Amino acid sequence: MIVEFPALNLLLLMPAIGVAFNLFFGYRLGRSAVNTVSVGVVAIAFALSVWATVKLATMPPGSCLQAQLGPWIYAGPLRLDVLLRFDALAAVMSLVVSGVGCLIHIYSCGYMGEDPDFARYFAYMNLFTFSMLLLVLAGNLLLMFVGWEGVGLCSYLLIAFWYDNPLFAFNGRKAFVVNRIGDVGFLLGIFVLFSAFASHGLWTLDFAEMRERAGLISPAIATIACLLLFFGATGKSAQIPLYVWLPDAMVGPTPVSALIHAATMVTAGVYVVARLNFLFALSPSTMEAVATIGTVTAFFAATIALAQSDIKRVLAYSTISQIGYMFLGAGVGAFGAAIFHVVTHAFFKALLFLGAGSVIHALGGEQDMNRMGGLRRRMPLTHAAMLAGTLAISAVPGFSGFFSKDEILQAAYTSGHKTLWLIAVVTAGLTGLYMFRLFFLTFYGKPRLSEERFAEVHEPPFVMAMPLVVLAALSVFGGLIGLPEGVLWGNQIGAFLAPITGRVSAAPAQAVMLLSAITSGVTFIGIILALIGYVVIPTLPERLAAWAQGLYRLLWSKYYVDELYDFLITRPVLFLSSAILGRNVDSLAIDAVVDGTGEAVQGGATAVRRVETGNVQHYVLIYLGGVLLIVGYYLLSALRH
Amino acid sequence: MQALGPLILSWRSVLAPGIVALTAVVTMLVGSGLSEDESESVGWIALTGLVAAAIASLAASGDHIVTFGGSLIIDDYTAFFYLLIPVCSAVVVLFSFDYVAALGLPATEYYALLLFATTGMMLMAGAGDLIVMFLGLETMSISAYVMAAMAQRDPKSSEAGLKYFLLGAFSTGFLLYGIALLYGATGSIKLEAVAQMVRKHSIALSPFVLLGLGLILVGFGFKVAAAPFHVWTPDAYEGAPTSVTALMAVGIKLGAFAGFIRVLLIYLAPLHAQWSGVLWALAALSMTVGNLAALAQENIKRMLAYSAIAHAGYILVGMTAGRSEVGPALLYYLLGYAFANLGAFAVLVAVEQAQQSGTKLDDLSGLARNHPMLAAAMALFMLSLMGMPPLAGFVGKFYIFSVALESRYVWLVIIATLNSVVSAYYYARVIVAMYMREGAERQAQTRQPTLLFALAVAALATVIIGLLPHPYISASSAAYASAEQVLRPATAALQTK
Amino acid sequence: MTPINYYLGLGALLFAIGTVGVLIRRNLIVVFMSIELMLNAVNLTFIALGRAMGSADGQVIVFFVMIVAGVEAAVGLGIILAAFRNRLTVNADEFNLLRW
Amino acid sequence: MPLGIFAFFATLAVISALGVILQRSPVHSLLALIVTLLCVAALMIGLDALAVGLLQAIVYVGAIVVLFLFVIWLLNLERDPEESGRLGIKLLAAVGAAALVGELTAFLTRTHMSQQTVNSDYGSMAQLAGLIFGNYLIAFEVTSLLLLVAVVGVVAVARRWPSPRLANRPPTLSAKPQT
Repeated sequence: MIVEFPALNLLLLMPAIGVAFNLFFGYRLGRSAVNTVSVGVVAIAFALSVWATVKLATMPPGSCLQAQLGPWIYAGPLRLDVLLRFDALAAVMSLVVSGVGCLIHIYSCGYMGEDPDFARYFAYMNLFTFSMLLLVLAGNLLLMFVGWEGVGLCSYLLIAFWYDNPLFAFNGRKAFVVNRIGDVGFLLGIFVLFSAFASHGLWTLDFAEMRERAGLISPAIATIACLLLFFGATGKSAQIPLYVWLPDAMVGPTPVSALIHAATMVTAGVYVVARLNFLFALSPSTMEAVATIGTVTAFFAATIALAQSDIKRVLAYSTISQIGYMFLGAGVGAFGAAIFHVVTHAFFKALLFLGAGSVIHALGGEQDMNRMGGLRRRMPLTHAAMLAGTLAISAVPGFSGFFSKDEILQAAYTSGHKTLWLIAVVTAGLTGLYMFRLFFLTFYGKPRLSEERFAEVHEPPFVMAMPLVVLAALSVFGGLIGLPEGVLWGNQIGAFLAPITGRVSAAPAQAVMLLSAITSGVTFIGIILALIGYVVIPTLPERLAAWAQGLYRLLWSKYYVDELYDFLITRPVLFLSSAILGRNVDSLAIDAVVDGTGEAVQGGATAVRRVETGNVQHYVLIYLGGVLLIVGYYLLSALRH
Repeated sequence: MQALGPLILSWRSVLAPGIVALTAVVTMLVGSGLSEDESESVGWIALTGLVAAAIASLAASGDHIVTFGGSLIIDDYTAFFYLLIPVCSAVVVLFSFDYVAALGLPATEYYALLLFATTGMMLMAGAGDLIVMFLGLETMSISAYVMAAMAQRDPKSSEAGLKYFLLGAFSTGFLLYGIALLYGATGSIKLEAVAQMVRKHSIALSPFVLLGLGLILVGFGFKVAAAPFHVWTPDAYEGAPTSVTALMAVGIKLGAFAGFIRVLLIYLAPLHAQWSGVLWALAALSMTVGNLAALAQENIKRMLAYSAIAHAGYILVGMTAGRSEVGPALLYYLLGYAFANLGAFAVLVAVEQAQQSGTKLDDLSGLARNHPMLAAAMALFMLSLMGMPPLAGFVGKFYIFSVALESRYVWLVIIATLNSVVSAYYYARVIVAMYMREGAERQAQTRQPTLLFALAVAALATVIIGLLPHPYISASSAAYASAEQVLRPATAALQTK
Repeated sequence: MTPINYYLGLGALLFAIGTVGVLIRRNLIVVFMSIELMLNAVNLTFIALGRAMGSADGQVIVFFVMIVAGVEAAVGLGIILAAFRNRLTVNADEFNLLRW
Repeated sequence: MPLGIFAFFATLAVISALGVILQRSPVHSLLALIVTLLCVAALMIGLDALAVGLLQAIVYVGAIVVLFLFVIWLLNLERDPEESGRLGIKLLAAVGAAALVGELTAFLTRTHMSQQTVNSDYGSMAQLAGLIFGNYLIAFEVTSLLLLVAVVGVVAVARRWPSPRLANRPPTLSAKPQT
């Protein structure tokens, strides 16, 4: 059932109004007006999303709301409309984007309270929300691409927001360039799909119509198109090989990291795959590729996260890792589970970033965890919120991340991807390890700050604390929308999404229990290791040192634990990465490839440029060369007849 | 052979260009009676004339009618360009007012030549035979040579004019040679007669036709700045006064492409197999050379010159496809390209005056602080040229590439897509400079109503053509379809056989 | 009677000589003369082709081309004059302010 | 035109054309150009294009060449800038020209044009006038525009205008040419 719902236009346009307001009147009307309008428009968008979702929920499964703003590109047989469609998938995503987005906007009012460029900041943030909503609501692939590009542009603008620092501007550009590389794939994928469907008389690129007629597409074409689109998705979602920009993107203001580089934008790739699941289903090999790349990325990023000392970089790698899980889910056909993980991830990752932002804010911009420690006493609220987030991301049973991640792992196992499942389980352990390492290093142990600075540490103001509390609640309880089948109300979100994403057959109840138990067990091992290494032992050394200095030094020294980690995990990873990918864990060879491509392009540019010697007769010579080639070409073709 | 029908004399076909030419004469007469300081006001006469011509362009619309013994054509295609070209020139006039005075250019001559150049462009669009097309091309080019060299005290300006002129005159030789050979092969220079002869297979592959076709491709390739005939472009664009550069980047491109598309895609369509290969190479080379070289530029005018080369490449991608579906796409693309470029140059003119500075990338540093509106407009134009959705540049590119892909030019489309990705980098540099770099505090604020109006026109057009492309695509389709009518009787005749 | 092809060949030869002149001479005025030579070669070609077909159109075109050549000469020499005023030279090699 | 006369004028045209591009002094080049133009005019007349041939002699030699001469004198360019050190471009030019001639002749020899017989009024002023004011009316009108462009253009570019607000440097014509 399709119902016209013009309010969707309003939902989309609210953030656009915010952009216009901020750009044209922002600096003139002052900070409070900007704050009110920017938050207000996103809040209204959220309210409209809720309304639409409620309306959608009362309709029979598989229905959708839609709103048509008008024809867009009508040319010859080409029929592209500005069509917004609000189905279950779009509903979930737009709730997340506007809801989490709204909280982050609120938080930003506090975080950017001192920044002179507040209007520009909020204009970008609203523009980002607009682009993301457009991406989510778009009824055809090309309109989605509009949002897709807009999101990339905003991320570029926001990463480089504090452009006074040349490194920041450079990183912004890096994100932009890497995203554009991905876009080549995406755009070519659109073209392939377009020409494939056009040859069957479908000139609209409309999702619903493509879905209906997906059977017309040959598997080979579907594979090419899906691989190209997936390549684009790896760019936006920071997967191997295009993940390098995300850790560097952390130089932007922290709420930006939360909104763009954690909660919403990076999930765009997952959303595209889920949206086009009917195409990916046609190409099993692409599905395998998606699952494999997702899993490998998840593991790889987790190992890297272990060795980071910058709090935001740890979170960045954890994002990459978690999105790897989502792609694993999508790759094994559990699109619903992947989207579910998008939702819970948005909750806890936004929470973690905002919590980290509070810490950074309190410490006057300090991001190195080696200079934190003991903050629990000064920031109890942030500490509690971060604990909720850490438990959620580590997938401790009962917390939101547990349900979504578990569903993905179950699907991986039952669909027969046992190796991928195993890697993913190990990664779950690593997740517990590195997240609690972050948590303990930040909030426990002795303060490694100077006394005066430690004394100045304070809880964030209300506008920043409130979103933390809300997100913490969501991180704890958000998983309840997707309980395993048979438990209480079961998997509500899965059922809601099923008409769009399909469902995977559930495993038998005992297997479910067993698999969950294994995953949870591994997670707990990771957490306990972190506990031992960063909390328990620092109290032990003094007693142990008195009792047996050698043993202390040999076994229980924290230094040795770090060494152990280093030896067991970081070193092999370092070795692996240097052997396979490059010299350094952080930037790897991909960096070199990206930079290398850039240098090659620059070299080509210089070469092409040198043709212009300024001497008019050299120009004549080039011209004549062109003439000779063309005339020669025609001479050859004349001789042939 | 001589008479292709009764000699139809029609005021409808000459009304719009006639008004422009007449305005040029009026401009000269009025200007000669004014003192140096007063003469700037002749710009208003020029503006009036251009607007009148744009309105009069309606007269040229209608079914395909050949007038003046085949010299001019009345159809919607002609009307499309009779409307678009004066509008673009009018925008140039709007941002020229203070600039002409600031550079000390002789105002009367400046506007008269601008109007003459406009007449030439319009004639290229409406021409029905090769000689009128050639004369139109010369009228517009010679005016442009002079305008490029007009800033007498600036050695760069006269150098730009000189190089442009020398290469242009050199190129004229090749174009003319091509016309001569085509004339020798087909016995006529009327496009319709040429097309009829070319449809006969025996003539189509005669050496004269092939050589003539090759040299005509060279000649037009030069005017549209397609690589490897592009070498003059960066120098001429950089050295010429900025308002003249705008005219060169927009008006001359429009005129040249109007003629090129009509000749090649409509009248020489039967030779598609012969010219598509060459166009393929020109397109690929233009895109690559243009985009690569633009990466390394510090001067924005020069960068825009390379960008113009790259855009010529994108249009050539569409022309390579050569199908009738691509015609509207090309016209639509030109529309979006024209306004985005006009706007960009208008911003440069404003910056040059407001800051008494040049057009280096550094001169735009911190523009967002000093002139937020200028910076926002410039960002918009750069994004459109970059092909950022949903602006006009994106829709046009998508439209052209999708038709080219439909015609199975897969590799060309891949090259084009890669290129448009590379291009993002240098357009973004402009935005970076404006928004993310600190510039010197510059207080001087320009409040030229005409310039701001020109900017507003360009910005609105860029946004509207992109956001609501539908009416513009319909207009392009109608224009192209009416130009294509010439082919219909022939195909009908073939079918009855 | 001389075959028309001879005229065409002569035209091609003159055209090529003009091209060489454009390439090798430094003096801009001589470069420009070479361009005039090229145009004249094309004119000869037009006349010859028109004669071959017995069509007078070629001659009319030549008439127009001559006007164009004259206009180009006037404007071109004016531009060379302006360039000379700025740089005090007509040496093609020295006009390289604009490059790269 | 008999072959012998054609050969005479053709040879003279080629030799003088080479003279245009090979002589040091621009004045000598110009004199050689006059010879070439007159030869071409003669060849045109031989092709029954009497009116155009005469126009060629009058317009080119009478007007255009004089313009050249005037500018050469005005700029005091009796001596050409030193020609040296451009062996590379000369070689390339020679190769390019040879290739151009080769390609063009390869093309042109592949078609054999047969001459049609023509009426006695072929190429007469009357016939041309009929065409110019008939089918070519628009083209003729455009040439009048072109002449206007020439007038305005030359004035714009060659006349010296007062100093602009954004002045660069004040060059003067009276300064001695650099040596």
